[in-house]
Amino acid sequence: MDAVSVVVGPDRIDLAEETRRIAPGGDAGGVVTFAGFCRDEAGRLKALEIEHYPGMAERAIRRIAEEAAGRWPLLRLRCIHRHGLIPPGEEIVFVACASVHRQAAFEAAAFVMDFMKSKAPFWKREHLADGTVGGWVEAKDTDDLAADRWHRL
Amino acid sequence: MDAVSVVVGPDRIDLAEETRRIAPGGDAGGVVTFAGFCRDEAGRLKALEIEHYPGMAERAIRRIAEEAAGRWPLLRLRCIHRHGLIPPGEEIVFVACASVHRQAAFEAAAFVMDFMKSKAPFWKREHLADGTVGGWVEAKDTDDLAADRWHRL
Amino acid sequence: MKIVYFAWVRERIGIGEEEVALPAGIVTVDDLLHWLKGRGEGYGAALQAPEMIRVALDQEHVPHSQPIGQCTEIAIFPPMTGG
Amino acid sequence: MKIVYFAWVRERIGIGEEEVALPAGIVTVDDLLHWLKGRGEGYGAALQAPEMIRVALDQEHVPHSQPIGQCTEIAIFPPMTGG
Repeated sequence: MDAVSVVVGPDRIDLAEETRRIAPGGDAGGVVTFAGFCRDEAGRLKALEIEHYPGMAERAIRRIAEEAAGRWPLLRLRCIHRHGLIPPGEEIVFVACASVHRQAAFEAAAFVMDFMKSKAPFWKREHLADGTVGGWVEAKDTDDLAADRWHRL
Repeated sequence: MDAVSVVVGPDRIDLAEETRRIAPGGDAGGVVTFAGFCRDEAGRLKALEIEHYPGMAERAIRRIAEEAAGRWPLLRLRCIHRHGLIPPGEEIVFVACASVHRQAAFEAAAFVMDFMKSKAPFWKREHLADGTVGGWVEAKDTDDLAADRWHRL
Repeated sequence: MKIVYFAWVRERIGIGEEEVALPAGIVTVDDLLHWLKGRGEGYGAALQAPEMIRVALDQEHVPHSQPIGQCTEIAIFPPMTGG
Repeated sequence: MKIVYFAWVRERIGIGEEEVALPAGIVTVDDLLHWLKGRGEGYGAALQAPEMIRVALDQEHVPHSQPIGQCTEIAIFPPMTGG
Protein backbone atom coordinates (compact mmCIF):
# COMPACT_ATOMS: atom_id res chain seq x y z
CA MET A 1 0.00 0.00 0.00
CA ASP A 2 1.33 3.46 -0.81
CA ALA A 3 1.94 5.77 2.12
CA VAL A 4 -1.19 7.72 1.18
CA SER A 5 -4.06 6.09 -0.69
CA VAL A 6 -7.48 7.47 -1.55
CA VAL A 7 -10.56 5.75 -2.96
CA VAL A 8 -13.84 7.39 -4.03
CA GLY A 9 -16.47 5.01 -5.35
CA PRO A 10 -19.92 3.45 -4.93
CA ASP A 11 -18.80 0.07 -3.54
CA ARG A 12 -19.16 -1.21 0.00
CA ILE A 13 -16.11 -0.64 2.19
CA ASP A 14 -14.82 -3.96 3.50
CA LEU A 15 -13.88 -2.77 6.98
CA ALA A 16 -12.40 -6.11 8.01
CA GLU A 17 -10.21 -6.24 4.91
CA GLU A 18 -9.19 -2.58 5.27
CA THR A 19 -8.29 -3.19 8.91
CA ARG A 20 -6.15 -6.13 7.86
CA ARG A 21 -4.43 -4.11 5.14
CA ILE A 22 -3.46 -1.19 7.34
CA ALA A 23 -2.08 -3.46 10.09
CA PRO A 24 1.68 -3.02 10.02
CA GLY A 25 4.35 -5.67 9.70
CA GLY A 26 6.40 -4.46 12.65
CA ASP A 27 7.15 -0.82 11.89
CA ALA A 28 4.04 0.86 13.29
CA GLY A 29 3.12 1.21 16.92
CA GLY A 30 -0.48 2.21 16.51
CA VAL A 31 -3.32 2.24 14.01
CA VAL A 32 -6.36 4.47 14.41
CA THR A 33 -9.39 3.91 12.20
CA PHE A 34 -12.60 5.86 11.82
CA ALA A 35 -15.68 4.47 10.10
CA GLY A 36 -18.74 6.65 9.55
CA PHE A 37 -22.09 4.90 9.12
CA CYS A 38 -25.50 5.80 7.74
CA ARG A 39 -27.95 6.09 10.66
CA ASP A 40 -31.59 5.05 10.39
CA GLU A 41 -32.77 8.15 12.33
CA ALA A 42 -35.21 6.01 14.37
CA GLY A 43 -36.71 4.43 11.24
CA ARG A 44 -37.30 7.70 9.37
CA LEU A 45 -34.58 7.10 6.80
CA LYS A 46 -34.56 4.58 3.94
CA ALA A 47 -31.19 5.70 2.59
CA LEU A 48 -28.78 8.56 2.15
CA GLU A 49 -27.98 9.55 -1.41
CA ILE A 50 -24.49 10.92 -1.74
CA GLU A 51 -23.71 13.07 -4.75
CA HIS A 52 -20.08 13.89 -5.52
CA TYR A 53 -17.99 15.90 -7.93
CA PRO A 54 -16.01 13.24 -9.84
CA GLY A 55 -12.34 14.09 -10.05
CA MET A 56 -12.42 16.92 -7.55
CA ALA A 57 -13.62 14.55 -4.79
CA GLU A 58 -10.48 12.40 -5.09
CA ARG A 59 -8.26 15.47 -5.47
CA ALA A 60 -9.67 17.21 -2.41
CA ILE A 61 -9.32 14.10 -0.24
CA ARG A 62 -5.81 13.44 -1.50
CA ARG A 63 -4.82 17.00 -0.67
CA ILE A 64 -6.26 16.62 2.86
CA ALA A 65 -4.48 13.29 3.28
CA GLU A 66 -1.16 14.65 2.09
CA GLU A 67 -1.46 17.62 4.39
CA ALA A 68 -2.00 15.18 7.28
CA ALA A 69 1.01 13.11 6.18
CA GLY A 70 3.13 16.26 6.21
CA ARG A 71 1.89 17.37 9.58
CA TRP A 72 2.19 14.11 11.53
CA PRO A 73 4.78 11.31 11.27
CA LEU A 74 2.50 8.78 9.60
CA LEU A 75 3.56 5.48 8.05
CA ARG A 76 0.35 4.92 6.09
CA LEU A 77 -2.91 6.78 5.59
CA ARG A 78 -5.93 5.34 3.82
CA CYS A 79 -9.11 7.33 3.00
CA ILE A 80 -12.27 5.94 1.39
CA HIS A 81 -15.49 7.84 0.65
CA ARG A 82 -18.55 6.30 -0.99
CA HIS A 83 -21.16 7.93 -3.22
CA GLY A 84 -24.56 6.73 -4.40
CA LEU A 85 -27.47 5.33 -2.36
CA ILE A 86 -26.42 4.11 1.08
CA PRO A 87 -28.94 2.35 3.36
CA PRO A 88 -28.80 2.67 7.17
CA GLY A 89 -26.13 0.53 8.81
CA GLU A 90 -23.78 0.70 5.84
CA GLU A 91 -20.48 2.54 6.03
CA ILE A 92 -20.08 5.87 4.21
CA VAL A 93 -16.51 6.84 4.97
CA PHE A 94 -13.36 5.23 6.32
CA VAL A 95 -10.01 6.62 7.45
CA ALA A 96 -7.06 4.61 8.77
CA CYS A 97 -3.75 6.02 10.04
CA ALA A 98 -0.70 3.99 11.00
CA SER A 99 2.01 5.71 13.02
CA VAL A 100 4.80 4.96 15.45
CA HIS A 101 3.05 7.23 17.99
CA ARG A 102 -0.58 6.77 18.93
CA GLN A 103 -1.19 10.48 19.47
CA ALA A 104 -0.16 11.25 15.88
CA ALA A 105 -2.48 8.55 14.55
CA PHE A 106 -5.43 9.86 16.61
CA GLU A 107 -4.87 13.47 15.59
CA ALA A 108 -4.30 12.75 11.91
CA ALA A 109 -7.46 10.62 11.64
CA ALA A 110 -9.56 13.29 13.38
CA PHE A 111 -8.03 15.99 11.14
CA VAL A 112 -8.81 14.11 7.95
CA MET A 113 -12.39 13.44 9.06
CA ASP A 114 -12.98 17.08 10.02
CA PHE A 115 -11.89 18.18 6.56
CA MET A 116 -13.80 15.49 4.70
CA LYS A 117 -17.00 16.68 6.41
CA SER A 118 -16.83 20.23 5.11
CA LYS A 119 -14.06 20.56 2.50
CA ALA A 120 -14.52 17.60 0.13
CA PRO A 121 -17.20 17.94 -2.61
CA PHE A 122 -19.90 15.53 -1.42
CA TRP A 123 -23.55 16.31 -0.73
CA LYS A 124 -26.06 14.18 1.15
CA ARG A 125 -29.78 13.90 0.46
CA GLU A 126 -32.27 11.92 2.51
CA HIS A 127 -34.50 9.23 1.04
CA LEU A 128 -37.35 8.64 3.50
CA ALA A 129 -38.93 5.42 4.70
CA ASP A 130 -42.31 6.50 3.20
CA GLY A 131 -40.76 6.39 -0.29
CA THR A 132 -40.39 10.13 -0.79
CA VAL A 133 -37.15 11.99 -1.41
CA GLY A 134 -36.44 14.35 1.47
CA GLY A 135 -34.25 17.40 1.54
CA TRP A 136 -30.54 17.94 1.16
CA VAL A 137 -28.68 17.63 4.45
CA GLU A 138 -27.69 21.10 5.61
CA ALA A 139 -24.08 21.90 6.34
CA LYS A 140 -23.47 22.29 10.04
CA ASP A 141 -21.58 25.20 11.51
CA THR A 142 -20.03 22.72 13.92
CA ASP A 143 -18.43 20.91 10.98
CA ASP A 144 -16.89 24.15 9.70
CA LEU A 145 -15.66 24.90 13.21
CA ALA A 146 -14.23 21.39 13.50
CA ALA A 147 -12.20 21.93 10.32
CA ASP A 148 -11.20 25.46 11.30
CA ARG A 149 -9.80 24.45 14.69
CA TRP A 150 -6.78 22.89 12.95
CA HIS A 151 -5.73 26.27 11.53
CA ARG A 152 -5.17 27.52 15.04
CA LEU A 153 -2.50 24.95 15.88
CA MET B 1 -22.44 -6.89 22.93
CA ASP B 2 -22.80 -5.06 26.24
CA ALA B 3 -22.31 -1.31 26.20
CA VAL B 4 -18.91 -1.77 27.83
CA SER B 5 -16.90 -4.97 27.40
CA VAL B 6 -13.37 -5.78 28.52
CA VAL B 7 -11.15 -8.74 27.71
CA VAL B 8 -7.72 -9.53 29.18
CA GLY B 9 -6.07 -12.68 27.86
CA PRO B 10 -3.20 -14.27 25.94
CA ASP B 11 -5.03 -14.90 22.65
CA ARG B 12 -4.56 -13.06 19.37
CA ILE B 13 -7.01 -10.19 18.83
CA ASP B 14 -9.02 -10.78 15.66
CA LEU B 15 -9.08 -7.19 14.45
CA ALA B 16 -11.30 -7.93 11.46
CA GLU B 17 -13.85 -9.73 13.64
CA GLU B 18 -13.71 -7.02 16.32
CA THR B 19 -14.23 -4.36 13.66
CA ARG B 20 -17.27 -6.27 12.37
CA ARG B 21 -18.69 -6.66 15.90
CA ILE B 22 -18.46 -3.00 16.84
CA ALA B 23 -20.06 -1.84 13.56
CA PRO B 24 -23.50 -0.57 14.47
CA GLY B 25 -26.85 -1.59 13.01
CA GLY B 26 -28.03 1.94 12.33
CA ASP B 27 -27.82 3.73 15.64
CA ALA B 28 -24.21 4.88 15.61
CA GLY B 29 -22.71 7.57 13.42
CA GLY B 30 -19.07 6.78 13.97
CA VAL B 31 -16.72 4.10 15.19
CA VAL B 32 -13.13 4.82 16.20
CA THR B 33 -10.72 1.97 16.77
CA PHE B 34 -7.17 1.91 18.06
CA ALA B 35 -4.88 -1.09 17.69
CA GLY B 36 -1.44 -1.09 19.27
CA PHE B 37 1.18 -3.41 17.77
CA CYS B 38 4.48 -4.89 18.85
CA ARG B 39 7.27 -3.23 16.87
CA ASP B 40 10.39 -5.09 15.76
CA GLU B 41 12.66 -2.14 16.67
CA ALA B 42 14.61 -2.57 13.43
CA GLY B 43 15.18 -6.27 14.05
CA ARG B 44 16.43 -5.90 17.63
CA LEU B 45 13.34 -7.46 19.21
CA LYS B 46 12.22 -11.09 19.12
CA ALA B 47 9.15 -10.50 21.30
CA LEU B 48 7.61 -8.43 24.05
CA GLU B 49 6.68 -10.32 27.20
CA ILE B 50 3.70 -8.75 28.93
CA GLU B 51 3.19 -9.55 32.59
CA HIS B 52 -0.12 -8.62 34.17
CA TYR B 53 -1.85 -8.66 37.55
CA PRO B 54 -4.75 -11.08 37.03
CA GLY B 55 -8.01 -9.71 38.34
CA MET B 56 -6.78 -6.17 38.85
CA ALA B 57 -5.95 -5.84 35.12
CA GLU B 58 -9.59 -6.44 34.11
CA ARG B 59 -10.86 -4.27 36.99
CA ALA B 60 -8.61 -1.34 36.14
CA ILE B 61 -9.54 -1.42 32.45
CA ARG B 62 -13.23 -1.76 33.23
CA ARG B 63 -13.04 1.26 35.52
CA ILE B 64 -11.30 3.29 32.79
CA ALA B 65 -13.89 2.15 30.25
CA GLU B 66 -16.82 3.00 32.50
CA GLU B 67 -15.36 6.41 33.22
CA ALA B 68 -15.16 7.00 29.45
CA ALA B 69 -18.75 5.82 29.00
CA GLY B 70 -19.86 8.29 31.69
CA ARG B 71 -17.90 11.14 30.18
CA TRP B 72 -18.86 10.80 26.51
CA PRO B 73 -22.16 9.68 24.93
CA LEU B 74 -20.95 6.27 23.76
CA LEU B 75 -23.10 3.47 22.40
CA ARG B 76 -20.49 0.74 22.78
CA LEU B 77 -16.95 0.51 24.06
CA ARG B 78 -14.73 -2.54 23.69
CA CYS B 79 -11.26 -2.90 25.29
CA ILE B 80 -8.88 -5.84 24.84
CA HIS B 81 -5.38 -6.20 26.30
CA ARG B 82 -3.14 -9.22 25.77
CA HIS B 83 -0.50 -10.69 28.05
CA GLY B 84 2.22 -13.27 27.45
CA LEU B 85 4.84 -13.38 24.69
CA ILE B 86 3.97 -11.20 21.69
CA PRO B 87 6.18 -11.22 18.56
CA PRO B 88 6.65 -8.11 16.38
CA GLY B 89 3.72 -7.37 14.09
CA GLU B 90 1.14 -8.85 16.45
CA GLU B 91 -1.44 -6.69 18.16
CA ILE B 92 -1.10 -5.98 21.89
CA VAL B 93 -4.11 -3.82 22.66
CA PHE B 94 -7.38 -2.84 20.99
CA VAL B 95 -10.01 -0.21 21.78
CA ALA B 96 -13.20 0.45 19.82
CA CYS B 97 -15.75 3.21 20.53
CA ALA B 98 -19.11 3.61 18.80
CA SER B 99 -20.91 6.93 19.17
CA VAL B 100 -23.43 9.15 17.43
CA HIS B 101 -20.78 11.88 17.27
CA ARG B 102 -17.34 11.26 15.84
CA GLN B 103 -15.63 13.68 18.22
CA ALA B 104 -16.87 11.70 21.24
CA ALA B 105 -15.62 8.45 19.73
CA PHE B 106 -12.18 9.94 19.00
CA GLU B 107 -11.80 11.45 22.46
CA ALA B 108 -13.05 8.40 24.35
CA ALA B 109 -10.72 6.05 22.48
CA ALA B 110 -7.71 8.33 23.09
CA PHE B 111 -8.68 8.67 26.77
CA VAL B 112 -8.93 4.91 27.29
CA MET B 113 -5.57 4.36 25.58
CA ASP B 114 -3.84 7.05 27.64
CA PHE B 115 -5.03 5.38 30.84
CA MET B 116 -4.23 1.84 29.71
CA LYS B 117 -0.63 2.94 29.10
CA SER B 118 0.05 4.09 32.64
CA LYS B 119 -2.82 3.06 34.94
CA ALA B 120 -3.56 -0.58 34.15
CA PRO B 121 -1.28 -3.20 35.78
CA PHE B 122 0.73 -4.50 32.82
CA TRP B 123 4.51 -4.56 32.48
CA LYS B 124 6.52 -5.12 29.31
CA ARG B 125 9.87 -6.87 29.03
CA GLU B 126 11.96 -7.20 25.89
CA HIS B 127 13.12 -10.54 24.49
CA LEU B 128 15.95 -9.83 22.10
CA ALA B 129 16.71 -11.28 18.68
CA ASP B 130 20.00 -12.72 19.98
CA GLY B 131 18.05 -15.00 22.34
CA THR B 132 18.70 -13.08 25.56
CA VAL B 133 16.08 -11.54 27.79
CA GLY B 134 16.44 -7.79 27.83
CA GLY B 135 15.27 -5.27 30.38
CA TRP B 136 11.86 -4.19 31.52
CA VAL B 137 10.44 -1.36 29.45
CA GLU B 138 10.68 1.85 31.47
CA ALA B 139 7.58 3.89 32.13
CA LYS B 140 7.61 7.10 30.13
CA ASP B 141 6.85 10.47 31.67
CA THR B 142 5.00 11.29 28.47
CA ASP B 143 2.56 8.47 29.18
CA ASP B 144 1.86 9.83 32.65
CA LEU B 145 1.38 13.29 31.16
CA ALA B 146 -0.94 11.86 28.52
CA ALA B 147 -3.14 10.34 31.22
CA ASP B 148 -2.95 13.45 33.41
CA ARG B 149 -4.12 15.83 30.67
CA TRP B 150 -7.66 14.46 31.02
CA HIS B 151 -7.88 15.69 34.62
CA ARG B 152 -7.54 19.24 33.44
CA LEU B 153 -10.67 19.19 31.31
CA MET C 1 -16.48 27.67 -20.90
CA LYS C 2 -18.01 24.68 -19.13
CA ILE C 3 -19.99 25.21 -15.94
CA VAL C 4 -21.06 22.25 -13.76
CA TYR C 5 -23.65 22.34 -10.99
CA PHE C 6 -24.16 20.04 -8.01
CA ALA C 7 -26.80 19.14 -5.40
CA TRP C 8 -29.57 21.72 -4.92
CA VAL C 9 -27.83 24.24 -7.18
CA ARG C 10 -28.08 21.66 -9.99
CA GLU C 11 -31.71 20.89 -9.11
CA ARG C 12 -32.86 24.50 -9.05
CA ILE C 13 -31.08 25.42 -12.28
CA GLY C 14 -32.42 22.22 -13.86
CA ILE C 15 -29.25 21.05 -15.61
CA GLY C 16 -26.02 19.42 -14.47
CA GLU C 17 -23.73 21.26 -16.86
CA GLU C 18 -23.65 23.69 -19.74
CA GLU C 19 -21.31 25.52 -22.09
CA VAL C 20 -21.48 29.29 -21.76
CA ALA C 21 -19.81 32.18 -23.55
CA LEU C 22 -19.04 34.71 -20.84
CA PRO C 23 -19.85 38.31 -21.81
CA ALA C 24 -17.13 40.94 -21.55
CA GLY C 25 -16.73 42.44 -18.10
CA ILE C 26 -17.03 39.16 -16.17
CA VAL C 27 -13.73 39.01 -14.33
CA THR C 28 -14.25 37.41 -10.91
CA VAL C 29 -16.34 34.54 -9.58
CA ASP C 30 -18.56 37.20 -7.99
CA ASP C 31 -19.20 38.76 -11.41
CA LEU C 32 -20.07 35.33 -12.83
CA LEU C 33 -22.56 34.51 -10.05
CA HIS C 34 -24.26 37.88 -10.47
CA TRP C 35 -24.58 37.42 -14.23
CA LEU C 36 -25.82 33.82 -13.95
CA LYS C 37 -28.49 34.84 -11.41
CA GLY C 38 -30.17 37.01 -14.05
CA ARG C 39 -30.38 34.21 -16.65
CA GLY C 40 -33.78 32.85 -15.52
CA GLU C 41 -36.01 31.77 -12.67
CA GLY C 42 -34.06 28.59 -11.86
CA TYR C 43 -30.77 30.47 -11.77
CA GLY C 44 -32.33 33.12 -9.54
CA ALA C 45 -33.60 30.48 -7.11
CA ALA C 46 -30.26 28.67 -7.04
CA LEU C 47 -28.09 31.75 -6.56
CA GLN C 48 -30.32 34.01 -4.46
CA ALA C 49 -28.02 33.73 -1.42
CA PRO C 50 -24.47 33.99 -2.80
CA GLU C 51 -22.92 33.50 0.66
CA MET C 52 -24.28 29.92 0.52
CA ILE C 53 -22.58 29.21 -2.80
CA ARG C 54 -19.20 27.50 -3.17
CA VAL C 55 -17.18 27.68 -6.39
CA ALA C 56 -14.29 25.63 -7.76
CA LEU C 57 -12.15 26.64 -10.75
CA ASP C 58 -10.64 23.58 -12.44
CA GLN C 59 -11.49 21.59 -9.31
CA GLU C 60 -9.85 24.01 -6.88
CA HIS C 61 -12.10 25.66 -4.29
CA VAL C 62 -11.71 29.46 -4.55
CA PRO C 63 -13.13 32.59 -2.86
CA HIS C 64 -15.73 34.66 -4.72
CA SER C 65 -13.20 37.42 -5.25
CA GLN C 66 -11.01 35.14 -7.38
CA PRO C 67 -10.50 36.13 -11.06
CA ILE C 68 -11.76 33.37 -13.34
CA GLY C 69 -8.77 33.62 -15.67
CA GLN C 70 -8.09 30.86 -18.18
CA CYS C 71 -9.85 28.01 -16.43
CA THR C 72 -11.75 25.39 -18.43
CA GLU C 73 -14.29 24.15 -15.86
CA ILE C 74 -16.20 26.13 -13.26
CA ALA C 75 -18.16 24.22 -10.60
CA ILE C 76 -20.93 25.82 -8.55
CA PHE C 77 -22.41 24.03 -5.55
CA PRO C 78 -23.81 24.33 -2.00
CA PRO C 79 -21.72 23.90 1.18
CA MET C 80 -20.33 20.38 1.27
CA THR C 81 -21.76 17.73 3.57
CA GLY C 82 -19.48 14.72 3.18
CA GLY C 83 -18.11 12.31 5.73
CA MET D 1 -1.63 -11.06 54.97
CA LYS D 2 -0.81 -11.93 51.37
CA ILE D 3 1.66 -9.78 49.44
CA VAL D 4 2.11 -10.19 45.68
CA TYR D 5 4.98 -8.79 43.60
CA PHE D 6 5.18 -8.05 39.88
CA ALA D 7 7.78 -7.37 37.18
CA TRP D 8 11.22 -6.25 38.42
CA VAL D 9 10.00 -5.99 42.03
CA ARG D 10 9.12 -9.69 41.83
CA GLU D 11 12.44 -10.53 40.17
CA ARG D 12 14.58 -8.68 42.70
CA ILE D 13 12.74 -10.08 45.72
CA GLY D 14 12.86 -13.52 44.11
CA ILE D 15 9.28 -14.64 44.81
CA GLY D 16 5.89 -13.82 43.31
CA GLU D 17 3.96 -13.86 46.55
CA GLU D 18 4.19 -14.58 50.25
CA GLU D 19 2.17 -14.60 53.46
CA VAL D 20 3.48 -12.18 56.08
CA ALA D 21 2.48 -11.33 59.65
CA LEU D 22 2.86 -7.57 59.92
CA PRO D 23 4.54 -6.43 63.16
CA ALA D 24 2.74 -3.90 65.35
CA GLY D 25 3.26 -0.28 64.29
CA ILE D 26 2.86 -0.86 60.54
CA VAL D 27 -0.08 1.36 59.68
CA THR D 28 0.42 2.86 56.21
CA VAL D 29 1.75 1.58 52.89
CA ASP D 30 4.82 3.72 53.58
CA ASP D 31 5.43 1.88 56.88
CA LEU D 32 5.07 -1.46 55.10
CA LEU D 33 7.55 -0.57 52.32
CA HIS D 34 10.09 0.62 54.90
CA TRP D 35 9.76 -2.58 56.93
CA LEU D 36 9.94 -4.86 53.86
CA LYS D 37 13.10 -3.10 52.64
CA GLY D 38 14.94 -4.32 55.74
CA ARG D 39 14.03 -7.98 55.27
CA GLY D 40 17.00 -8.90 53.05
CA GLU D 41 19.17 -8.04 50.10
CA GLY D 42 16.54 -8.73 47.45
CA TYR D 43 13.96 -6.61 49.25
CA GLY D 44 16.50 -3.83 49.61
CA ALA D 45 17.28 -3.91 45.89
CA ALA D 46 13.60 -3.97 44.94
CA LEU D 47 12.49 -1.17 47.24
CA GLN D 48 15.53 1.12 47.30
CA ALA D 49 13.67 3.91 45.44
CA PRO D 50 10.21 4.02 47.03
CA GLU D 51 9.06 6.79 44.65
CA MET D 52 9.29 4.19 41.86
CA ILE D 53 7.02 1.75 43.67
CA ARG D 54 3.29 1.44 43.08
CA VAL D 55 0.99 -0.31 45.55
CA ALA D 56 -2.52 -1.71 45.30
CA LEU D 57 -4.66 -2.77 48.28
CA ASP D 58 -7.19 -5.40 47.26
CA GLN D 59 -6.54 -4.48 43.62
CA GLU D 60 -7.07 -0.74 44.10
CA HIS D 61 -4.12 1.54 43.39
CA VAL D 62 -3.43 3.69 46.50
CA PRO D 63 -0.95 6.40 47.56
CA HIS D 64 1.86 5.48 49.95
CA SER D 65 0.18 7.45 52.72
CA GLN D 66 -2.84 5.12 52.66
CA PRO D 67 -3.53 3.08 55.86
CA ILE D 68 -3.42 -0.63 55.07
CA GLY D 69 -6.51 -1.38 57.15
CA GLN D 70 -8.29 -4.71 56.76
CA CYS D 71 -7.21 -5.59 53.25
CA THR D 72 -6.43 -9.18 52.32
CA GLU D 73 -4.04 -8.70 49.38
CA ILE D 74 -1.31 -6.13 48.94
CA ALA D 75 0.35 -5.80 45.52
CA ILE D 76 3.73 -4.11 45.03
CA PHE D 77 5.02 -3.32 41.55
CA PRO D 78 6.90 -0.86 39.31
CA PRO D 79 5.23 1.88 37.24
CA MET D 80 2.90 0.27 34.71
CA THR D 81 3.82 0.03 31.03
CA GLY D 82 0.73 -1.36 29.34
CA GLY D 83 -0.96 -0.48 26.09
